[in-house]
Amino acid sequence: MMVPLPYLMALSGAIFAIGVLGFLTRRNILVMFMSVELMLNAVNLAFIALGSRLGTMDGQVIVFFVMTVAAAEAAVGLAIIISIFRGRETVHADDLTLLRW
Amino acid sequence: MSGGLLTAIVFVPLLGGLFVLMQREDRAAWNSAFIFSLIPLALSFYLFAKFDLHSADFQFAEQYDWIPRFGISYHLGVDGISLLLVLLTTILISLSLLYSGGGDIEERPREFCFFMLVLETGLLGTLLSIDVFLFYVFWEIMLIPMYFLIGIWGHGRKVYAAIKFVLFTMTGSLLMLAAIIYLVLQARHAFGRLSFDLQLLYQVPLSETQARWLFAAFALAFAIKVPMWPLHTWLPDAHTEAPTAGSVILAGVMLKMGAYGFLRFAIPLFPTVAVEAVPLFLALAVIGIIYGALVAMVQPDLKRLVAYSSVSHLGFVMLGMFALDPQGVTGSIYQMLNHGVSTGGLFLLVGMLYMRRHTREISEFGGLWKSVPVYAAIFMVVMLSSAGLPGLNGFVGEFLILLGTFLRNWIAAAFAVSGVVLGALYLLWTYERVMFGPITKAVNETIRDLTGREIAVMIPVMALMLFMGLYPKPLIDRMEPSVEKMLAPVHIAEVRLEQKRIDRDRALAQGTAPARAPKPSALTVAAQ
Amino acid sequence: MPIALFWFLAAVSLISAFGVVLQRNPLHCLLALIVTLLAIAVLFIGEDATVVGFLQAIVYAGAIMVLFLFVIWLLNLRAEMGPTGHLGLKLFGTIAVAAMFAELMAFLLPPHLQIKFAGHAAGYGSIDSLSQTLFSEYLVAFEVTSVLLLVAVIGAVALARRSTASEIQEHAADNARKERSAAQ
Amino acid sequence: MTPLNLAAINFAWLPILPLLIVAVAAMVVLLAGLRVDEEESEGLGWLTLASLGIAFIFALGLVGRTGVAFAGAISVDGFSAFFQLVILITAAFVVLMSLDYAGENRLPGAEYYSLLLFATLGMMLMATAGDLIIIFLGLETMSLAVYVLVGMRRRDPRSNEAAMKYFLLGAFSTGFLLYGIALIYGATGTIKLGPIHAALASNMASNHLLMLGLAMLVVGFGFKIAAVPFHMWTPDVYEGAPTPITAFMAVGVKLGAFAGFVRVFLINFGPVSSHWAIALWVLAALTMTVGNLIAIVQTNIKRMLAYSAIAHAGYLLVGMTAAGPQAGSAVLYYLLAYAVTNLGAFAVVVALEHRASISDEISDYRGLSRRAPALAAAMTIFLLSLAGVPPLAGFMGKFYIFSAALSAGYVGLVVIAVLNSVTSAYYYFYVIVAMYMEEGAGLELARVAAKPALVAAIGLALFATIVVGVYPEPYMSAAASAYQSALNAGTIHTAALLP
Amino acid sequence: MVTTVVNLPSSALALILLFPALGVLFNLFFGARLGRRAVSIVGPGVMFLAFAAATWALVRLFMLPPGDALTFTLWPWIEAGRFHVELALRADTLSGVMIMIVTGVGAFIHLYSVGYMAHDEDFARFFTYMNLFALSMLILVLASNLLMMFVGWEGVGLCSYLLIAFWYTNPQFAYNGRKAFIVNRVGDAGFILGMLTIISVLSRGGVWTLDFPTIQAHVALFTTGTATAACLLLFMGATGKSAQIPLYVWLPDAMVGPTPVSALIHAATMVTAGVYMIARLNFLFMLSPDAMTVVATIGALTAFFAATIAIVQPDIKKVLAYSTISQLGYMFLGVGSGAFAAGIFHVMTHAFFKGLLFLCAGSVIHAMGGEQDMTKMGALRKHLPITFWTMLIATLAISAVPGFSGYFSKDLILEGAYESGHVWLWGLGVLTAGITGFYMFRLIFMTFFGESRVEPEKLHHLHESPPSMTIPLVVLAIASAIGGWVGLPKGLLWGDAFARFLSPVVGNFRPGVEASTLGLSVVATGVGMLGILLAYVCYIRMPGLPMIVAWRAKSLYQVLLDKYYIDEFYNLIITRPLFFVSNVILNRGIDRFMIDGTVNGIGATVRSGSRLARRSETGNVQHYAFVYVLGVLGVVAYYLYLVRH
Repeated sequence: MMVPLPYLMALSGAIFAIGVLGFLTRRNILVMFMSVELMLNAVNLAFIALGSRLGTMDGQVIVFFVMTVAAAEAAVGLAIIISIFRGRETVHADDLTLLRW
Repeated sequence: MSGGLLTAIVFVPLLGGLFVLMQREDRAAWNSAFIFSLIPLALSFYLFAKFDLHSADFQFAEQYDWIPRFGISYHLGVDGISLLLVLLTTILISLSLLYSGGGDIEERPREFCFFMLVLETGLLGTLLSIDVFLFYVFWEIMLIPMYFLIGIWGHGRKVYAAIKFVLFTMTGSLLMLAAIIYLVLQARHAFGRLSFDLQLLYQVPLSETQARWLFAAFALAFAIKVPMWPLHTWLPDAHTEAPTAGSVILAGVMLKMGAYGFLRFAIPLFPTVAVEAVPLFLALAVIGIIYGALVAMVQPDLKRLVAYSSVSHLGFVMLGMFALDPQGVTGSIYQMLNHGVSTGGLFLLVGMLYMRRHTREISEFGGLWKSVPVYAAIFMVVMLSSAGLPGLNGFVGEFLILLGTFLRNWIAAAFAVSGVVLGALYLLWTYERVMFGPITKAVNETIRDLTGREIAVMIPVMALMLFMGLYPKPLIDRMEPSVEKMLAPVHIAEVRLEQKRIDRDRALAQGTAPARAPKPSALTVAAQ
Repeated sequence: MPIALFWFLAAVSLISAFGVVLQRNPLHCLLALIVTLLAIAVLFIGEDATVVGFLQAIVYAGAIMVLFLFVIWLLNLRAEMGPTGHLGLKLFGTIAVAAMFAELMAFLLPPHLQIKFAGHAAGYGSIDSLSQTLFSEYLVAFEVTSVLLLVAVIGAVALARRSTASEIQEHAADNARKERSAAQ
Repeated sequence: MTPLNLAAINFAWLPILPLLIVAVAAMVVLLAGLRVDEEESEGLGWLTLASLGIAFIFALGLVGRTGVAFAGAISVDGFSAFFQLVILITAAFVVLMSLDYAGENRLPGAEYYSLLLFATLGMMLMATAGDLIIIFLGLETMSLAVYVLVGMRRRDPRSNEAAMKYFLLGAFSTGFLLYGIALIYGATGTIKLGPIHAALASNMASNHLLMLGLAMLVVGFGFKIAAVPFHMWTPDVYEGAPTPITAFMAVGVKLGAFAGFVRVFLINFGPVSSHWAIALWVLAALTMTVGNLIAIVQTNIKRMLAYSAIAHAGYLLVGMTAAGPQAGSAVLYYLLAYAVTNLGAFAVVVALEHRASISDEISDYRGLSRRAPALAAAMTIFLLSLAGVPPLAGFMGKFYIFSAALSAGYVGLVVIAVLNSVTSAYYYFYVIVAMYMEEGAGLELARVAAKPALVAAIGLALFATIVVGVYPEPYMSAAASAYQSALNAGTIHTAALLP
Repeated sequence: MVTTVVNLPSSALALILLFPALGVLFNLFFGARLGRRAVSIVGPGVMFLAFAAATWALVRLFMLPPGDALTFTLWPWIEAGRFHVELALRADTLSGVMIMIVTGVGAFIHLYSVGYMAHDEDFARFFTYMNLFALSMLILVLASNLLMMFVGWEGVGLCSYLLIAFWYTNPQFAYNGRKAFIVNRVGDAGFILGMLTIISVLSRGGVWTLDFPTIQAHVALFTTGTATAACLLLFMGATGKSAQIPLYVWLPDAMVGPTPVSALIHAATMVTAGVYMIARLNFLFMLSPDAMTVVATIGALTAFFAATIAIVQPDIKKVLAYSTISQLGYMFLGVGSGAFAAGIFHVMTHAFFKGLLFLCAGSVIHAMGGEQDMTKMGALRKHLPITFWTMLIATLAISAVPGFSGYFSKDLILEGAYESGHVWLWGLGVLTAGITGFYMFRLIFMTFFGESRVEPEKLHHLHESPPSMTIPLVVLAIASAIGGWVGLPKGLLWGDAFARFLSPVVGNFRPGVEASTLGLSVVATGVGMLGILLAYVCYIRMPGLPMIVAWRAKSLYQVLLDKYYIDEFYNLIITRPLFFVSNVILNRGIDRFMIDGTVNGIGATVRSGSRLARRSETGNVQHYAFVYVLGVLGVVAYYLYLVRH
């Protein structure tokens, strides 16, 4: 027997929402980035669930790709964060408002 | 196909402009610009001579595909309505170039000439294009050089004036663009193909609401350009701050584009709506006439005064046009020419004064006749022509307009006549304050009279005034057929409306459905 | 997979996810995140996505998260102290997210979703079925990922390279200028 | 354990040849550049330019072919050809702008140019994508490269900050895009565009998933094309990025994003256009209005151009909303016109930037017409084209868009657009005012004449802006046929790939 | 009554116009260069040539059968739609008379000016204007259609403006000139509307022109109502041009111009244009009794009203000015009561004696070195004999002393007034005749009799004017003496010749009431004599009397002296409000504040909105994300809605 699809989707939705919440409320850009990872994982869950219900491999393949992308993003993102920190000695979003208006 | 005469007229100035930009020193720039402006002038005279008096449709037409997928074609042609305006344009451009070379424009003459010539291309293109899209393109093009002329060589709050000018005009014209596209799409519904060709669009069947909205869009764009009260406030600023040549072209030609737009597009495209709108436009025109005159009267600044006088004069133009009657429309076209000549002349004269004294405050002058008799005499002539003295050009137009209006709606005419009085009032008063009386300011004793160049500029102007005042026939003959043709649909519309009214009345009378029987009405007589 | 297990994993992943959001200390956030990832990995396996599940556990929860860990140490980040100046943002952000969550649920909860389950073919989710798809239909995509990773490497290098003090001074001038113009 | 049967796949390399060239070129440049000092990166630039040229030639070869390759992952049609060509041109322009810039600003040449090429690759992928995952991967390739390029001026805190913002929000919205893809996948059972089209056409899609998927995709693409309210990053990033990269974002990224957007929505979601037209209507209205409104008070030209870019995205959305064959070609043509014009404008901005002091303030343009008449004139033309003054490219584009929208019956939207273009005239003309009608010492200019590449870029853009406007027929028909072939291709896919 | 019109082309008419035209061009372009001599020859010369041409034309006219006219078509003028008029000249007996007056009197006045203006620096300019005036006036009277007549009509107005403001350095003069032009314009507005009315009526019958004969031929198209409207509007024009109530105010001020101007324009010719116009359109006016009554009443009232003012004026030219207004009133009374011939007759005689009076006044002023105040004159008759005698003759003529020209014409008018049933108006006319006699002789006595009140330093250079000035005086004196005999009363010798001569054009006077011509004449003359006698008593017998009277009826005297405060009144109800409205309400209120305010307001609103919206870009990524999420909420909500429905 299988877990009903709606359960899985709802779970993914919930995690996705939590990710968004984190992105909005945490001022530490590193944590914001982690929240993004949460969102991605929520999406992955959705892919897997839908894929298995459809009985096609596509979902899993996509998750594979998403992981790669996540890795790449992590590399670049962390590099950016580092270079920011070098220049500004802070990783707080609300301190990084040189560009505005 | 006629060997691309019109194309030459339109694009020679542009080439000239580019050529001028390449000139090394200023003198050469001025001369070459002037010479290049003479070419279209000569060509348009040739056009005038070769024009077929008896044909009402577009002559010297040229047509090439431009954007076939939209049925847009490069389609030029001239008819009685545009012919004379073309002539006016070429003349005024040449004159203002000749004048500006005489020391009015000191800095960046190359660019100045360039923009003037581009402006000429824009104006002529607008007048000569039959394809609506092409028309719109030129219509917008002419905006840009004028914007630069005001903004760079203007005085005072030139930037404000320039921007105001652009925004006012663009608002109208972009809405018009939307309307044009909509109209063309309707045409596609009707004829199954996209086409921006004016003659085709004339036949587009439209529902009442559609026609109303489209007319509104067109009318707005043109009314801003004319400008009709109360959309006129960009004009005084633009005029006042613009350099002399700019004002001359702005008043002399560009304002006519609005009126021309009404004649060529708004009215013939939507005759029924036009007829329905007559009372509104007559009212606005009359208000414009009186309002313009009264406000002009109290202006302390000469240019501003002339600007408001333009509002008044253009009011006459619109009045005659919306008389929708051969006399009125002819008069209104003729009045366009008059206004071009006389107001152009006034601006030139004011400019000459400004060049000498660097002020336009009327209170700065007085008793000038003593020091500059020739100038004063010329000023007198131009002023009288502007005041519509019989025997000079102004009167012919005004009278025809009043006649047409009177036949359409005598009350409007009765009010409009007061414009004649007021016109005389503010012009003579100005003249009195500037020329008469004792010399109050010492500076005014020493200012020098007109130079030969300036006199050379003014002579054609005055010659035109006299000629157009005493022998308008050759000009009017050329417009006549086109005017008739343009009015034909209007008359049909009138008859139809009249018929509808009659039917409605009858229906109301007997409480039955309107009867079909078409019965002749007073307007059917008027129609032929 | 037994439904009870699902509930358990769901609870774990949700709690730990909240942990990511609520923990003050980035390090704790990271740990919570890893927990979430692992829980999800188990869910994958439960959905016959065996390979992917393991990849999730190893690559994702393993490798990538270690990267984060390095950075945290590198920048030796401390916990965020006290209420950050964005209580307003926190409040409204929470409200907005709640609303979004509600909307998502409106879409995703029963009885809206019905996909008739066509039973899994043999070897569904197995390594070779995965690679079959990967190297046939998704060949291009696969190649692209390689490019993607290359880009990431180049980018990381280009950005994270240490820059000399002189270079920093170089830009002091125009930065100052920019400040001025921004001030105006 | 069945052996992997590669013969089953049709290896049609030709369709992706341009892509391969670009990819290879990127690596070559990287390797070649390892030993090159930052000031002498110009050679790499020429190398890049050359490779782009070759790719261009091969891309030309694609024109007229239609079909699918790699089991539908790559769709070969006029559409992709069109976009590949335009994207390659854009990249070339950006390289031309960068030649001197990179050296002056000490940008690491190898990384810079190779990332430029990779980003180009990403865009081209989005244009040629045949399934959602390729679109996604293309988008990511592009984005990652651009994130880095934005932050390239490592010592400039603004550059860093811009990169950071762009990256964070980009990653954030990637989540939404992916979520959308997932839901579409769930709704239609596939991620290949052809079958999706078929599924939607035959209306065998689970409604709820589809709807939410559409919503998420709108959001995801909306972010990349900088549609309000997903636009907030644009001004900051544009301002902070190195100017050639700003141009690259303003034009290239938009091209890529719109390539995907159009391909997915107009073409393959066409059957359900009623489900997204209204949403785009609102987005279009918002985007135009907000973009133009805020642009009015900008004092920094890059920021101003950023807002103007937002506004133009709005006009493009108007075209999307119209949703019809005419709409598609209108959008394509508009993109072309927008590309050449904007590239020109940015080229001028680059030309005026000075290593000693970067003059991005509009006030620095005062009296430019005296100090550099030609430059001022060129800028004027570009601005007029952006403002939509005939007969320049920008105007024709607007005209095309408006007529598409009107023929679809969106009178209200067009009126909004019209009023917006009036507003836009204000700030474009304001720059002209500064250049021509105000006297200002301004800063001493870099000797522009000494930068032939830049001059060439400006000249070409100028030429294109005028030609594309004055004689639009060929370009319009190109756009139209491109779009048409994509439509037909859609059906071909459906035929070819239905299980 | 429709006369069958036979037109004979005659180039003489063209010549009449040609000469003054040449004069204008010459004086304009060469006058200043070639100097006074040339100008003083050309200026009057062209007028005499025109006079000769006119005479020739008149002779030809005599040779034609009655009712025929000479015509000369120049070229088609305005042809638009179906409306068409051409520039054409047409001389019938009526215009015949007028051209003789204009060229004849004009010629001599030009001659006079040579002497009068001899020392003025703008000699050439003066003659340019004068010739231009003659040209316009001739166009006016020779025009073959109403529109062309209007050309002359406005032309003369212009010249009068230019000549009043001739000495432009004096702002007051300039002002008066403008005043004249504007007031005339007001009338002309009416004139234009009148023309339009006529066309619109005719056009109903498919007639689209303003040709006099054509109008006359289709006059049947007019209803009484339309005719009344047209006539009253045209008459409005006449009141302006011919200085009738309510538009007479400009004429007295016009006297600041050089005296020959006053003589030619503001006495002899231009101001009679209105009368001419009405006579010209008599067939139209005859259709509308109401209009006729209005004309007659206005005329009579003006006559009386102006005369009363004239009584007390100290300025010699002012007196003459008001007397002109009053005489014009007579003319309108005449034409208004249907006695068109009488009206024109008075135009002619008036041209003689009033022209002469002004010339004489000019001569006096000339001698007095510009002094115009009669209280500073007296006993001049031995100093200026010729002037005195000629002026006396003129005065006798204007006071309608039997035998002199004025007598016949005024008599005819009063007779017409009475017989057409306007008894009251007749009474008013008679009364006015008395007043006329009084103030005219007051003028004579104060100027030439009594003891001299001239300042001593002026006395020694008192001298008679040069011949160029005196000759015209003599000529005109003869004319005013015997000029009236062409219109002797019925039965006497060639009695009533003038009326018969004009009858083909203006028809014959058809009396409504029978009355004894002699009786009326006696009464009128008697009253006139009474006036003269009274003047004699007041200014010769007991010179103190006027003061006493004036002192007794102080207020009345003041009112008269200040011309009933009409100018002030107009100023109050028209000029001031006009400027107030234009400046405060329209210019500042509507234009600047409302319209421009709205426009700029929109602009400002947009800008401030922009500034506000700009603040949303805080620079904080999370805010951006927040907005982003809001967007997501919106979109998803929309789709939720879509799903639900």
